Amino acid sequence: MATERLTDIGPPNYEKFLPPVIKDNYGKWDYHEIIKPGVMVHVGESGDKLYTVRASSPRLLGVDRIRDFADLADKYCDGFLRFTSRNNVEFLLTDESKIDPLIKDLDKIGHPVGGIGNAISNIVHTQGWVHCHSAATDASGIVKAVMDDLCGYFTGQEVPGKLRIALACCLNMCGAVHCSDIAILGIHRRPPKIVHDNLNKVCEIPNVIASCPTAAIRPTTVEGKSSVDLEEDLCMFCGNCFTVCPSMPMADPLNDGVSIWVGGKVSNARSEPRFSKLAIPFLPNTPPRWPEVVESVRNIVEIWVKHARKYERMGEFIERIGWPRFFKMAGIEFQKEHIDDFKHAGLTYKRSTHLRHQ
Amino acid sequence: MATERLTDIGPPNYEKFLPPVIKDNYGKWDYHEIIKPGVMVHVGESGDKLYTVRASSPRLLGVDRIRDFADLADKYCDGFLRFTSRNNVEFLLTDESKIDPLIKDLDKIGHPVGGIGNAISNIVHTQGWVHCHSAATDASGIVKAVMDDLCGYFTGQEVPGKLRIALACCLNMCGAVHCSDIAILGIHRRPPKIVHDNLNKVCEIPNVIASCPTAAIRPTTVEGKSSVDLEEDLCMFCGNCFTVCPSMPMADPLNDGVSIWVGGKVSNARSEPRFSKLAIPFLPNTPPRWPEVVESVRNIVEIWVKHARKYERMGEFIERIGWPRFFKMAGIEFQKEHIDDFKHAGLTYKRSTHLRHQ
Amino acid sequence: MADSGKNGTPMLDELEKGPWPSFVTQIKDMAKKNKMCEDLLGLLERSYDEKLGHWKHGGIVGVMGYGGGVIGRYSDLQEDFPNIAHFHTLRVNMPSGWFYTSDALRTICDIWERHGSGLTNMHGSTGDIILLGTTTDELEPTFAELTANDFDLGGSGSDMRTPSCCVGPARCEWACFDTLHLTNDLTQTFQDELHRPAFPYKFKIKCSGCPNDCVASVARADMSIIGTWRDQIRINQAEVRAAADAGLDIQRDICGNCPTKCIEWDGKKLEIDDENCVKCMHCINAMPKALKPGVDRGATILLGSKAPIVEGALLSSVIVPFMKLEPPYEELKDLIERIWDFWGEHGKNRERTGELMQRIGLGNFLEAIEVEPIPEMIAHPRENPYVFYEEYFEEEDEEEE
Amino acid sequence: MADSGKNGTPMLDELEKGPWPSFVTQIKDMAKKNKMCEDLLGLLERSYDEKLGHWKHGGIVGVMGYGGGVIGRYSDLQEDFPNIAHFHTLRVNMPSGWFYTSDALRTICDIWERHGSGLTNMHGSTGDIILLGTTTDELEPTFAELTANDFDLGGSGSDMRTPSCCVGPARCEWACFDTLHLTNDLTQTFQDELHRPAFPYKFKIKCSGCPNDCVASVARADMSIIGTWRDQIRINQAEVRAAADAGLDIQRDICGNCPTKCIEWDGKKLEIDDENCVKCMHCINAMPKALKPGVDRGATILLGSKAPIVEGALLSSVIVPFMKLEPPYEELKDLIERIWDFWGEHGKNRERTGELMQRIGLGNFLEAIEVEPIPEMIAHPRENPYVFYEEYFEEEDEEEE
Ligand code: SRM
Ligand code: SRM
Ligand code: SRM
Ligand code: SRM
Ligand code: SF4
Ligand code: SF4
Ligand code: SF4
Ligand code: SF4
Ligand code: SF4
Ligand code: SF4
Ligand code: SF4
Ligand code: SF4
Repeated sequence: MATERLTDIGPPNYEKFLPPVIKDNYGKWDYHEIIKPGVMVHVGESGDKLYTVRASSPRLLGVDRIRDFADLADKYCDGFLRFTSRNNVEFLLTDESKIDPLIKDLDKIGHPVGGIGNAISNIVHTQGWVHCHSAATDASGIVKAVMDDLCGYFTGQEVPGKLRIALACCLNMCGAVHCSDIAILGIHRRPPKIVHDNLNKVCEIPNVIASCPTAAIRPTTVEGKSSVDLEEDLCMFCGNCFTVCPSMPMADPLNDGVSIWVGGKVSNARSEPRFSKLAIPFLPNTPPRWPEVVESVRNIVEIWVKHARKYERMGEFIERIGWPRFFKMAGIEFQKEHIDDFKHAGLTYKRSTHLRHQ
Repeated sequence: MATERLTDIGPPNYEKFLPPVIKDNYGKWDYHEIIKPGVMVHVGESGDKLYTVRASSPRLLGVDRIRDFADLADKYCDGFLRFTSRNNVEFLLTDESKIDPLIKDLDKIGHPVGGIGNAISNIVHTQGWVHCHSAATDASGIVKAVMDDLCGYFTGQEVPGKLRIALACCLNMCGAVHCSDIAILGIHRRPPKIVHDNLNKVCEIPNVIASCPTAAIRPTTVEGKSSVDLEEDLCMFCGNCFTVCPSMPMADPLNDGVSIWVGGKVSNARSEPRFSKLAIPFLPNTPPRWPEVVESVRNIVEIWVKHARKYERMGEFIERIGWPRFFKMAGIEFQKEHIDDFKHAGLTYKRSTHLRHQ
Repeated sequence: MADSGKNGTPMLDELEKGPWPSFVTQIKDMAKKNKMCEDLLGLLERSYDEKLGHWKHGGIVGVMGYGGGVIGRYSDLQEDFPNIAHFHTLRVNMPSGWFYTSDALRTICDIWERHGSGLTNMHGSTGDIILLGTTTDELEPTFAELTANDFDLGGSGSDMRTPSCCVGPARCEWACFDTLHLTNDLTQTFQDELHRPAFPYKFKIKCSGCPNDCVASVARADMSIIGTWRDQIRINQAEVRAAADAGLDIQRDICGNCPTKCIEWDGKKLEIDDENCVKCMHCINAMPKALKPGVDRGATILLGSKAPIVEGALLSSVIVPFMKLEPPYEELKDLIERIWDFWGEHGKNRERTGELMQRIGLGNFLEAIEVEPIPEMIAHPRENPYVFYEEYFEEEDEEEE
Repeated sequence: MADSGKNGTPMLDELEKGPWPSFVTQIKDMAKKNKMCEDLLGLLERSYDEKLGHWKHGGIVGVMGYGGGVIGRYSDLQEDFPNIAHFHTLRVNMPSGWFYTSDALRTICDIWERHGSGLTNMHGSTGDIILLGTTTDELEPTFAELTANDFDLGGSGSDMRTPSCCVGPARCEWACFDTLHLTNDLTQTFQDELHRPAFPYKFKIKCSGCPNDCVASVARADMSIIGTWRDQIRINQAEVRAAADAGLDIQRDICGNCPTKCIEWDGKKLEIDDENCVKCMHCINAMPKALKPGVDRGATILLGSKAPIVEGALLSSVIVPFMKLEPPYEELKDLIERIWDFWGEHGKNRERTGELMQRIGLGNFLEAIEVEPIPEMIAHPRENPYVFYEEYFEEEDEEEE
């Protein structure tokens, strides 16, 4: 026990946690191969082999389940494991023969193995109703329902390339859904209901006014109390006012829901990184399993699986066939909402005669 | 002589001016071939042939020269001729044997023939000091100097594809230089010098203030007269205030000059239409022959002639090799001015790691 | 310096040298018999010397009953160059496609020699015949003679500008509609809108017969009418092989340049997947004898292009992906009038249609002109989540309010 | 309904079905021994039932001397679910690359079981270990035990957020710099900036070892550090042929997908024109045994990406095309500090660096951080003529003022 209070020590040095095979081959890996779904081997210039088994995770984990992982790590890989940037768990083995037993044990505790290579991996997501005040929908629940449905594409069913799904429960987009092959985004569709009687106590009125990008918020006085009022037509439900002021609640069971976005990517492979684009403006919140969302996502996934070329990401695929055909294939009705009307809208209009007429 | 005053009669019907061979083959042309520089033949499904001889023109023509054209038309093509969308003159012949004599006569009066097919054609341009109050440079003079220099590319020297040059003498861009392979644009670089003593007489002050996109103009009073003043740092010299108010003159011999733009196109051939982009932020006004402008244009043209692939327009060529290499090849120093800082600037930043490092 | 003109024009003289036809020579030739041109030379030499223009804003000048067609112009060196103290320009509506007979040209020349400087632009960049420079009192007589000879003025100011078109079916095998007929028809139909400015700002129409867009309509017209086709490109395989034999590298220069890579060439046969052809014209351009546009022809209607002043330059964007264009062009004219009505009512002063479209958003604009939104109108759907959902449920009700 | 939790959780139970591991099961397991989790289940069931969240804004809670690392959270159903009336989150800085030993994990588990809900996120989307939910008075003790065991908090609020990185050289043959070492070094170097919010807004750093960008840094980091190389791709022709023999269609799937079409394959030999290679990784990705990045390695530094609130989402853009990254990383750290200094002084409240860059313009921003503008920083030069030329000549002087 340290006597004086420790601060600013930073995270433990990662080197403490690297298995010997990694220390020996650090920066000297030669190549990797995918052995089977969820299992790959990295071969060092030395000839050493490192086997990675990638297991699914709900991300929200109780300490007991983490202890289960620790026990499996001890049993199969001298206690060495890691997590991925998409919240999967990776066991780092040197003994090939231990791969299958590990996979069995993981299945027993309900963590299918997969997600490597051309596959659908885990869904990057956020807090939702579990912990955030800002949520327009839940995060973990939709993720569970969607991944139950797509699990086969995680565990080995063939797909053309990588497909990354992300979910964010409000426009703050903590899930960084703005660049995903498929993005599930919680949205409000009703302007904030202003709580006049405490607004001037809990919020800085100038900040509230400044927070609104469309200048929909103006100062006013209600029953003697200074407050703000709202030009509802100018509100596009970004929720920024609520972020700075609790007295501007956005959440509304009747109108909150989910929108679906497609075609984003971040890798530089082949084409440059790009934003996701609006596919479905609104789907209702239907807990516990959001069937409309699950169905819509599967539909889009299957179009891609069926028609995309090898390596083609969702956005690359859609650009090749053209958006009109994508909307037709997906059976999505094109609406006014799909047409950009923000800052750079003009640049999204079709400014040529490059059109397919059949 | 009509007794009552004629109005709203519109232009003469074009049919009156079509030669018989066109009437006969109207809408039934089969194909065309370029016979030699400035000469092409259109063959009708009927087998009829129409020979076109395209002659250069300064666009600014005295009636006597127009009469010369008329006489040549009578002599060689039963009086039928037309002008092109780039202000060349086209003689419409049916007798192949008359082509060379016509070309000789055109040479005599100083109108070289060419500009058809993969060639540099006439420069679309504007009024300049000849007739406009808004000009930051002259139009006809620069055009003459540049075309004298590039004439060989009009009359037959090989080039990879079409190259369209346009000139506008101020940001109003009457020459529509915003989509040209090479654009020559007259620019002001000094804020308007406000003429306070008559401003409130000749201009509507609210309109003047409203005309400024950067809100650089504010109302004020000078020696008892209401007028406007200017936040000079906010001025980017668009000249819109001068357009609505003569008391905001922009023209300034020391600071006016020319900027060079590249890579625009309007055709849908291969790639979509696109805007020209800034290549050289400023060149001085050096009448009578603007050697710096002539030299810069030739330099860019020659890079394209030397390195572009067949059919490749300037913009397509530059995109293939990348802008960094273009600046290097052209020996143009990249400066702050090249970086967009208007509305959609962010979208012009390099938002990927797709970079050449050699 | 006041008399630089009188001391000759050393600077302008430099511009008589060189192979390209000289505008200076044109002015000089006319100056021999026309005092306006003599003064113009002097004034221009002065401008060259001082690097400064010498023209002032034009006041409201014009011909009786018209608001457009004349650009007023006054010099700021009235004493030195009295003959061009007034130097107004007339814009004369050209015949569609810029076709003339020698007689028609001579008629214009004679009129203009009598009434003005004798200088012209053939043509202005909107397409008009520009009669360059005369005095106020000559405007009416010039106009009278022009109309007597079947010519009329073009547009200027906040009106419909003189529509223009490519040579089209008159001399081009690729014209997908009759550019000349449509242009003439629209010009005649909208004479009032052309001559009497009543719009928020100018409105330009340009008609190109195919996607090569030889009048640059996508960049220079508020309404761009660009011919295209819906069916298959017609292929003459023998001519394709001939082109290949003649040395064309079809694989690299044609297939390689196809924007959607929908052409294939196996050395013997050219195959086009017309479903994915975006009608760019390249393959047709490169092999005019072998390939031709389909036969189900019409045009794409695009809206909104303009120069940068003041919100930034715009390119036109698709409003109608494909429209058949046959006389009397009712569908097109209805569309134009719906656009003008809405723009006339909601456009700000000096706001072009393209700017209006951007200000209120394409979606709202389409609603206003009663056109259904379809994905062909956009390059891609929105990337930002700032959607203005228009209705919401209230606790009370269960259906949309 | 107040007691929905107590009547079981019929809705949440639905989410225990199906092949994917269930977060509900995780909460339920913990609920057996932890009252917080029991109440969380109840509250969540209520949310599912009402389609409404039940959390309020968090006040300022945290550990002594730190401004970041804790997200305060209070329920709006305090009576019904008293055990989660306070339910604050601790963000614990993960080790670079998310590597652990079983013991390290158990240590965290033990600490968290004693002091909080026992629920976690492994990991949060910035990368931290998220300890999900405890009371205000447990914050200090938890922190004390964490630091005693070599762990510290991560970032929150207007500070440098916990930097993260891809697995890099630890397990990837393509890492062009040591992502783990750099990330750990930056985190240690900037502890004060991490724990004590003093910026206009959050600042995120993410390090990816190559252009595949496995931590999505170009989209999710104010500073994106992405590995790349300057020299030739290393080719093993035998392995290329092996890949072809194994059935890879190199012409279509590799050459055809190369963004600059700089690869050629004649069936025997693969040729890469490295001058035109833009290091996209595709060919290397597709043939890991045959192709490898060059040996002259470093990183591209990009700036400014963020989520849409409130000016619209941004992607990072190039500030330094290529930087060698060797300890002690002085060049990089100087750059970071110049950026922070300028942003700290000129950034508005809640303005990210990317937004600042856009507001004042990249050109001015570069001047401020003393970086020379080069064409590699832009996709293309400006298309509009609205250039703010900064000096002009006065009649008096002959040189720039
Ligand atoms: C483990 C992980 C890095 C980490 O430190 O955690 C990782 C590891 C690898 N990635 Fe990745 N990537 C990881 C997240 C990403 C991300 C980020 C994300 O998904 O949020 C991306 C960007 C995705 C995007 O563009 O939206 C990413 C884009 C790639 C790509 C490019 C794919 C493409 O065609 O666009 C490759 C190359 C490939 O797969 O051939 C790649 C290749 C690889 C390789 C093969 C690299 C190697 O030689 O080891 C690694 C394992 C194979 C595989 O397919 O997962 N990795 N990879 C991440 C695993 C996440 C997961 O659990 O699924
Ligand atoms: C005469 C004219 C139309 C008119 O009504 O006046 C015309 C006529 C023809 N154009 Fe054009 N174009 C004419 C202005 C244009 C313009 C507009 C402009 O330059 O402002 C364009 C758009 C340029 C641009 O994209 O910036 C234009 C883009 C084309 C193209 C596409 C070239 C490309 O690869 O982008 C073709 C196809 C080709 O050349 O193979 C074409 C092809 C043709 C053909 C071959 C069509 C035909 O079958 O007759 C015509 C004659 C050959 C030639 O090369 O000129 N024409 N053509 C115009 C002549 C202008 C001049 O005097 O040079
Ligand atoms: C004569 C002509 C240039 C030429 O030498 O050919 C011309 C000349 C003038 N234009 Fe233009 N424009 C001419 C075609 C254009 C074009 C090109 C086109 O029509 O294809 C454009 C760009 C396309 C467009 O419309 O955006 C053009 C964009 C402008 C603008 C900017 C309008 C805008 O919305 O951005 C102005 C400024 C204004 O309207 O106040 C302008 C204003 C002017 C004025 C009237 C100056 C003024 O501010 O009052 C010029 C009179 C010059 C003079 O003294 O004769 N002119 N103007 C062209 C008309 C001749 C004709 O009728 O055929
Ligand atoms: C916990 C986490 C989501 C998760 O479940 O993983 C999270 C949770 C919150 N984020 Fe976030 N953000 C989290 C990663 C992100 C990311 C993704 C990333 O970092 O890669 C983004 C998008 C990238 C970016 O930074 O732009 C993100 C963009 C935001 C924003 C919008 C910021 C912006 O400039 O657009 C807000 C709004 C704000 O800052 O007021 C925000 C605000 C919040 C707040 C603090 C809610 C608020 O307004 O106060 C959330 C607290 C939820 C809670 O009660 O626990 N969060 N947030 C992530 C942090 C965990 C960790 O430290 O590892
Ligand atoms: S996305 Fe919104 S609701 Fe979800 S965690 Fe982030 S801030 Fe909270
Ligand atoms: S939600 Fe956004 S747009 Fe609506 S009022 Fe609040 S800040 Fe303004
Ligand atoms: S471009 Fe400017 S200066 Fe030239 S004619 Fe048009 S308005 Fe006049
Ligand atoms: S030139 Fe343009 S920017 Fe400058 S003051 Fe006039 S209107 Fe404003
Ligand atoms: S636009 Fe098309 S139809 Fe018209 S002239 Fe040009 S190529 Fe021919
Ligand atoms: S017209 Fe263009 S898109 Fe169509 S096949 Fe030919 S080259 Fe391809
Ligand atoms: S970003 Fe590159 S180096 Fe890092 S893990 Fe992914 S592929 Fe490997
Ligand atoms: S890395 Fe990308 S750009 Fe470079 S050769 Fe390979 S595919 Fe082409």
